[in-house]
Amino acid sequence: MENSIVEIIGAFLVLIGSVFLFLGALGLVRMPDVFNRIQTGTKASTLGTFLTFFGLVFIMPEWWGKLILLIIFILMTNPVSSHVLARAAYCIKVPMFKKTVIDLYGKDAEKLFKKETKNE
Amino acid sequence: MVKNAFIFLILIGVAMILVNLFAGFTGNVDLGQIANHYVANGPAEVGSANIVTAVVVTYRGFDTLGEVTILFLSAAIVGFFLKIENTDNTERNLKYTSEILNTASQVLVPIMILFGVYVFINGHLSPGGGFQGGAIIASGLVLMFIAQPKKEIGHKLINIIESISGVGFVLMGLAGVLFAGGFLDNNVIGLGKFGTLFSAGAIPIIYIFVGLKVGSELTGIALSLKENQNEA
Amino acid sequence: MLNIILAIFLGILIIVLAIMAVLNKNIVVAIIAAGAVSLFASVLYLILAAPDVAMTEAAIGSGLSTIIFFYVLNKINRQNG
Amino acid sequence: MVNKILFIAALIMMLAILLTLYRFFKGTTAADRLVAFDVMTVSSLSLIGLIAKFSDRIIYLDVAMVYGLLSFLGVIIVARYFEKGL
Repeated sequence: MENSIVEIIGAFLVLIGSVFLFLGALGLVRMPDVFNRIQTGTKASTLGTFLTFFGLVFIMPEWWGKLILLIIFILMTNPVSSHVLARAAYCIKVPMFKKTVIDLYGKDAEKLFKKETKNE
Repeated sequence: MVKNAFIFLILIGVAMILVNLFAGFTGNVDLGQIANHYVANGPAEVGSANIVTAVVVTYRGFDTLGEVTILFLSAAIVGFFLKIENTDNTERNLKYTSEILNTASQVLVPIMILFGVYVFINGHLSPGGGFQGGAIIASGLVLMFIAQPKKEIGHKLINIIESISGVGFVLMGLAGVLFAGGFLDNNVIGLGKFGTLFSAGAIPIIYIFVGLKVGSELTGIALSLKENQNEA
Repeated sequence: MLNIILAIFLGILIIVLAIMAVLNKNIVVAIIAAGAVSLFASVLYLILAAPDVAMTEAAIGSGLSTIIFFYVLNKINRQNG
Repeated sequence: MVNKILFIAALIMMLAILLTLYRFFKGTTAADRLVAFDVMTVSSLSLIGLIAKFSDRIIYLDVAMVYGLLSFLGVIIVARYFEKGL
């Protein structure tokens, strides 16, 4: 067609990104407890947003500065927010899935919380 | 049952009023007389690429002064009512913040403040302006309060910045009266080349003052709320 | 075409979230829903080609007002024991 | 060609937002709803990118940046409120 091959590559990257966003949302619906939902949701949505903006760099080459800046912001903020969220959910003792096999954080967390609050 | 039927009747009445409104609705295709004047003469008279900025700062600059005054009043009232009376000096036992959040905040807070400054300096070229930039600066400082609860910012510094920028805003308006057409006229130091950073006369200077003022006021509100959590 | 579909979609989303914010018993969920309402409202302003208003809505409506609500809620909880 | 593919991508993103909205409704705990809010805002961030492409205006990306930063801040605030650290 009239579009160049680079633009079509970019469009397919955006499509793959949107599929990842969809899969993340599907995981949010299907997973059994909070921690699994955090894991699927934020991982897949980070990759999906990354691929979307990266595809837009191919389609609109003159916008690359702001798009790269946005990608850096996403890669910096999204894992931090999921970490803080998971820690808060552990802290208020949200019930885990009943088939959970092992809780490695549990023993360390007790000691850690006690020690650090004494230090403050 | 009777109550539900009553609510249902009210809903039907509201729906009938709305149907009449929607049926008579035709979109405003043409601009009004005043808006037409602004769009036609704005770039030549004010020299700002963003028409909204031209209207907010120059044509309706007096309204902006009123908004800033309202914000100042609300910040002062919050500070007055949430006075700290922590007599027994008990330290609060906060849950510690994690290492990851701490490091991320050290990277992100300067970037957010820089982005806020970018938004209000570029107010005459891109969307945004003093109010939005000030809000972004205040949210960056709030992120710092959350991630590092031990860090102190004095109320005094915030008050000084707020007062200086408020006085500067009014002085720029008076300079408009002396050297140009009227209060808050921006044609004080020449319009410059259209569409560059140093253009549109006094608009960037006024926006710097507005941004600093809004940012320090919102930060002051958040800070007094945070310090007030100590009391039982 | 896409703009019209998006506008209808976002309008329905805003109404649903606003009803949820009013009717929910849990006050934390109500505040989060109100923040989501103003986030989607800012996307809607963007579709209507008003980026200035969209930026204000995103910064004030979803950012700072949520923060102030949570500070006040925390203080109320602390006072009631 | 490119526009058609991007249109389909936007439809898929809207579907993703609907699924997160379902979790936001149903979520048994408040933490569930917060996760749904997070994924919802990130999905609508990429939707803003597509809107900027379709209207061909780079200045919309500024709005996207503000949107991303403030939704991140909102999630952090609520999480700190949960663990009584505010």
